[in-house]
Amino acid sequence: MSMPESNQRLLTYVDALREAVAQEMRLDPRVFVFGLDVDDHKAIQGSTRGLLDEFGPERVFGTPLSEDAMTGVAIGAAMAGMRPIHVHIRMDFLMLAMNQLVNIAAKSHYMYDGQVRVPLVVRSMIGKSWGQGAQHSQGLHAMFMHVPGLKVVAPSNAHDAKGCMIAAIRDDNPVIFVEHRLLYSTDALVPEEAFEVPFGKARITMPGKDITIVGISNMMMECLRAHELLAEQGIEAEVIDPISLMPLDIDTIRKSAGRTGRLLVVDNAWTSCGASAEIIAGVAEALDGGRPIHMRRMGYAPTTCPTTPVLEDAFYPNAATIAGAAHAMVRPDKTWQPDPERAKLAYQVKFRGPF
Amino acid sequence: MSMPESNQRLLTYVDALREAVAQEMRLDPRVFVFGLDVDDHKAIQGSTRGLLDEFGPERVFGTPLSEDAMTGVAIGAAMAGMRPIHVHIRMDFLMLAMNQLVNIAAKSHYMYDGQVRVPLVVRSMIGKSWGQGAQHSQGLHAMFMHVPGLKVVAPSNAHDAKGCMIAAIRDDNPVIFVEHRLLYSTDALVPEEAFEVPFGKARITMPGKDITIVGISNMMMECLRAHELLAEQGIEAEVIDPISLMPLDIDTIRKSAGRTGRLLVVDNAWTSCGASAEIIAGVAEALDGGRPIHMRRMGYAPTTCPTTPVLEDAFYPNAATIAGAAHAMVRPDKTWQPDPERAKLAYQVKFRGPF
Amino acid sequence: MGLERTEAVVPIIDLARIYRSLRLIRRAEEEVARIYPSDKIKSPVHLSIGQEAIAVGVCDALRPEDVVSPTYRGHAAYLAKGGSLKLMMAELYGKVTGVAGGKGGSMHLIEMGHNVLGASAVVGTTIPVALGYALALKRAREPRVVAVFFGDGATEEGVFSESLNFAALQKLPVVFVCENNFYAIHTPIPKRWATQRLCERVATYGIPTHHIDDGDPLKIRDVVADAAARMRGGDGGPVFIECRTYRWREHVGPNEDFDAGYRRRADLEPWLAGDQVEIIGRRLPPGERAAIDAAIERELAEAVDFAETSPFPQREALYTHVYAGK
Amino acid sequence: MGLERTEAVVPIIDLARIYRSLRLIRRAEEEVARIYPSDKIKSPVHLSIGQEAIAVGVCDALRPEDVVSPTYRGHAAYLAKGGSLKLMMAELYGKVTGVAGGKGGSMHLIEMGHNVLGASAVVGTTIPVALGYALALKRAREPRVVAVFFGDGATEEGVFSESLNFAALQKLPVVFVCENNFYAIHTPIPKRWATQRLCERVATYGIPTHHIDDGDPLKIRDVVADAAARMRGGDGGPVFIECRTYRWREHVGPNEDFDAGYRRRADLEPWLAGDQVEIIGRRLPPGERAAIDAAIERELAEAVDFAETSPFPQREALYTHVYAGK
Ligand SMILES: Cc1ncc(C[n+]2csc(CCOP(=O)(O)OP(=O)(O)O)c2C)c(N)n1
Ligand SMILES: Cc1ncc(C[n+]2csc(CCOP(=O)(O)OP(=O)(O)O)c2C)c(N)n1
Ligand SMILES: [Mg+2]
Ligand SMILES: [Mg+2]
Repeated sequence: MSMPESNQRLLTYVDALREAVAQEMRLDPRVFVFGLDVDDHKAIQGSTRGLLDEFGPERVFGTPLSEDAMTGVAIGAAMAGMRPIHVHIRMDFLMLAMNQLVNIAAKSHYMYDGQVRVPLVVRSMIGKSWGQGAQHSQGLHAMFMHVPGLKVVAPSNAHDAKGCMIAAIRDDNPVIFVEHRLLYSTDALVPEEAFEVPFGKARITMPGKDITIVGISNMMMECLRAHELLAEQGIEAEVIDPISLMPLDIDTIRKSAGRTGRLLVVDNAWTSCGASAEIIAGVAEALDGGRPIHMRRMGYAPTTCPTTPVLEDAFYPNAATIAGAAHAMVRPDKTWQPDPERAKLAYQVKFRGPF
Repeated sequence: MSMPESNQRLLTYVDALREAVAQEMRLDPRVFVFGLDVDDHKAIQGSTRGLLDEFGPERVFGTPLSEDAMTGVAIGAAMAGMRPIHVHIRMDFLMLAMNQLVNIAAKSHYMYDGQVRVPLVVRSMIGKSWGQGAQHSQGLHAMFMHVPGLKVVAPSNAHDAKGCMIAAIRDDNPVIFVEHRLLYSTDALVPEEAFEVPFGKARITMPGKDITIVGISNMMMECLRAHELLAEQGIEAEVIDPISLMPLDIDTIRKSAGRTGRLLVVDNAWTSCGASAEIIAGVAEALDGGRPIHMRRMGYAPTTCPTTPVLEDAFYPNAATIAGAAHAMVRPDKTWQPDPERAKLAYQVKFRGPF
Repeated sequence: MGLERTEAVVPIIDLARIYRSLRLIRRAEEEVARIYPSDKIKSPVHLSIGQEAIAVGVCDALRPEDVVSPTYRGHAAYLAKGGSLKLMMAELYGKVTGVAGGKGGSMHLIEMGHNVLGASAVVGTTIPVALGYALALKRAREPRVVAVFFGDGATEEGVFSESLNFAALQKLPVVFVCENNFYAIHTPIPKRWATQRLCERVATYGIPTHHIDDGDPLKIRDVVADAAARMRGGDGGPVFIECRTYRWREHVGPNEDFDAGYRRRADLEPWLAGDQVEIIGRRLPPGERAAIDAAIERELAEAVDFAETSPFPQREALYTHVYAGK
Repeated sequence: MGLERTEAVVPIIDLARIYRSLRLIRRAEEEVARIYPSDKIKSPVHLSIGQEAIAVGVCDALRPEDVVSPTYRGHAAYLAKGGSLKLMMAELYGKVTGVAGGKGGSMHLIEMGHNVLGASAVVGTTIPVALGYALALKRAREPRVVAVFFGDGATEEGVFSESLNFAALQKLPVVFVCENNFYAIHTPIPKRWATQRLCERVATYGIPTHHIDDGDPLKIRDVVADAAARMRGGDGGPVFIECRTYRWREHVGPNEDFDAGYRRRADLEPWLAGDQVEIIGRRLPPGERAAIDAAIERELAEAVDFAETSPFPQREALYTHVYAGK
């Protein structure tokens, strides 16, 4: 944000992630990267490419299939002063690491009265489409937002991916880093030098006065497309990216919703006890009998993710359904659905910054 | 609820649990109970006492310390048509079973298109006080409420403990059964015969017109005591027990809050992405620009649970803090805190039904 | 299945049945690979090409009422146990006629009608589930066994060790089948295992172990038949078989990947030479073999046609089977 | 610590140091048990009475810069490694002067100043954490080792097997110390383990194993000293020691429980006869022993007084250390 324009280039999300890690590894010998397949030729969709060559096998190494123990190893190394980045190619696999993350990583600094710190980054990717199915597609960040001691970030673009990754590596706490696989190929203007996107600060990506739309992770893309569809209907949506989910900048969202009188939260996850529930509840509590705000959540359908594309399509919010829902909130009297052909075109719009 | 009064006796929560299981085991040879220490002389604080003698070691057996595999075993046995009850003496240990619960139990019926069912009851106890500390005190029900395919119940009294247990055993889905250890010794009027407390139906435990207070699990007790303290101040609180959290009877809560204009949700858990967030969000969405409702959550302090009693006291909501918060919502102009001596007395009040 | 083992001579009827199964799996997966670039198959596929003989050998020793638990690399076990090719193909296409109504795809095959338990995309997770199924069979005093398949990588997951201990402790009727193809995705065993003394380790649980190096389905069949006979309805307890094998294609997807650098084509050569489809096929009278081959091609064409012409599910299906009714 | 091992004769100075440690732990826990009914100790306590010699033997072979990772049954390892008795006692009382400020209690002891890693109330969880610490030491080329303690029950958790494989694969400087007291809570090993071939199993990972039956701290010390010497800064890799022992009191709490029915008092007799506190104590000149005993009583009285007179934390402490500042 404070970077001079001149140092910015278009960079993809995946390259931004890699650049962030490489820069920090150069700077800080305590940083290392490990996890299943981080060192193979596919390099976690390219996000760890080149790291093994540059930093060698002591700082970049694959592991056995042992998510539980490997998470413990990361925690122990962190307690000893290292700064591990533990990579998981699917967020679903974190379910094998819950005991270490919830019962040890989140609690150690407190339970041991500050005698240890757990500066750990857990990279986890949300899968989507092409038959990923029930066990390779889950965004489970809400579970981590539930437990004090953990931080959770879900950058939606290449700029924030780099800035959040650097901030996460430098943070002295365990950070669950949520990456959506469909974001990997998206690009944005990203500063060359190392910089941090601070946690706990949301961004108003698009200003607007009619409705506040919050988009989490990949849903940010869909919200921006919905913004465009709505604009054509004369509806000015204010689009907000929370970026970090724990800590959560509820204030920015609350103020915006206070201005627009309407709040639509769109998550890449289920809504029940989800990040979207947290945001709605946080705003509702703050209202305190003031002007009522019309609020709504969108997220995964309350079902299990199917593999077949016709059903999978209906499982996720998308630009058209978001725009439709927002429209219904702003103009409850009129029914409108975006023209499917037009909605498809919206998929070509990218938001590349400046941030 | 539909039971004749004559068949009711005072029974403790722990005895109600045991009676429910024993009755169903007599009725249905497919039901079995297993888990660490279910067959030792302490019998999970007495809740499995006598089962081994009556039903033998094939239907009541201890296991190695292998929560992950044992959960898989329970799931497999359920798929084969049995009805396992898997017992955990602390809910915290479910973190070792998350992969099986979230990725297999919740998803199998759907992912396999109805070819299998997973009629599984997972009993898990929330610990409190006496230095249980960070890893033996967590109420983590929100994590399970997040995932479609799981059901979650948290009965707050002996009557519902029995009725929910029987309903859970008869349910064809995985049910996470949340028990608070401090409830074990509380008693209530419980029918002798087998009966079900249906899931998805909240109970208005105390009618009132000034504020709606929802209490989850053990917090129901604190809310009833708060009700008493508030009554002395002339405030009539409507106290609601959701009983089942997934499915959740948001309608009953919403209607009550609509009447009272105020909603305080008190959970035995953290609030961020918690059951309390879900309830507030659910009500907020339903408002739809109608009369604004003043809403607030209470739960664990946003910190890790400490062992020392002075800090632990401040970690939990209690009758006095709940009454204080409710009072502030009803009469924002007046400051009031319950007299500590009086608040202590409120701890002697029990609600024993009828239900 | 009722046939007895003979040391030297294997009845033609056995060879024909085993060859048919091997060939069906090989051809079905080649067909999947052929169709794949058309993008009609909407599912990540983990092919067993080269590894078929293990599933075939195991399943040939089992009875219809016995149970198998496949992995996400599960076409072979599914088909070898009698799972329907049509329903599988439709499932890969995401069609409503698929064996899981299009909701499971290739990684989550199941067919309870043939006692094929559901596969999982999370490595190792099906192992304890298979044990639970076996526990239920044992409690019911049913003379049935469960064969659970998993890769070399799955043995690194803690749940594998927990499962070995529990199966041995409870003397469950379980055949553990480790398909050791030397790799977990692209990572070879020496980067993942401290030693290769897997069978020796399993034996310390009191579980009999067998190590089969060449993928000979007849050997595998004999070992499983003996173990199953010992287990049926009794208190025999589990058995463990490590079968070395080799994956000819990439980890996931239809292609070869010997140019990727993590292994060499030369490593494939001995396995090509020892291809069990060919070896068993050559033991059949040519006419009989040709008839089997021809029948398989017809079956395949039908299955593909069925998949192609079946409809996708209706949108309402999104919400069916989230919860089971009572 | 710099002393060399001798086969037959152990220098008095060694015996005195070891005795002091044994006796301190024994007496400290007896004192905890004595105070317990007063309800001043606000923490579940898992006493090591009868098991002290393992921690003492291991720690006597370690250097101050070496690391130990205790369990929730951790008073012995904590004290043997040099952890402060005063700070521990205050912690059990829930006082702000406690080693974890009253936030951890008996199950979560830690003292990083003496390289005592934090204990955990979730069985088995500290094992991989200790490995991670060892990995950091190894990467830094530091000639230090980590000794990780765990019970027989912990070996059933999958994470134990995962950890063995990883430690051996990475040749980590880890001493695995299994305190096998035959029970997990009230459940004896035959109900939990398929076989008792634990050392044999661990050896299949290429890890050298030792089995010590009598809890002799001198034997344990020698084994650990040899292993640590081999590891320091080099590529020696881990070692595994199974120490049989016996818990004299109930699983959690201050009392005996031989009337509970899950074990017999007769089982205790041989362990009473083989009490290492006595055995080592008898090898000291009586005057020296008495002096040590007297000093320990003074230390104990001071620690209890410190705990009693220390204040509880202020309410604000509830929110300190949830997150670490940068
Ligand atoms: C718990 C878990 N961790 C990681 C993965 C990613 N993954 C998919 S397949 C695979 C390799 C498994 O290897 P192996 O068990 O040998 O089976 P193979 O694919 O060789 O048949 C991995 C690591 C996963 N699906 N599940
Ligand atoms: C993961 C987990 N499961 C269960 C428990 C409950 N529990 C506490 S101590 C214990 C027994 C552990 O036995 P062992 O490892 O032999 O240690 P010991 O208590 O005998 O020293 C159990 C089952 C726990 N704390 N953590
Ligand atoms: Mg493999
Ligand atoms: Mg033990």
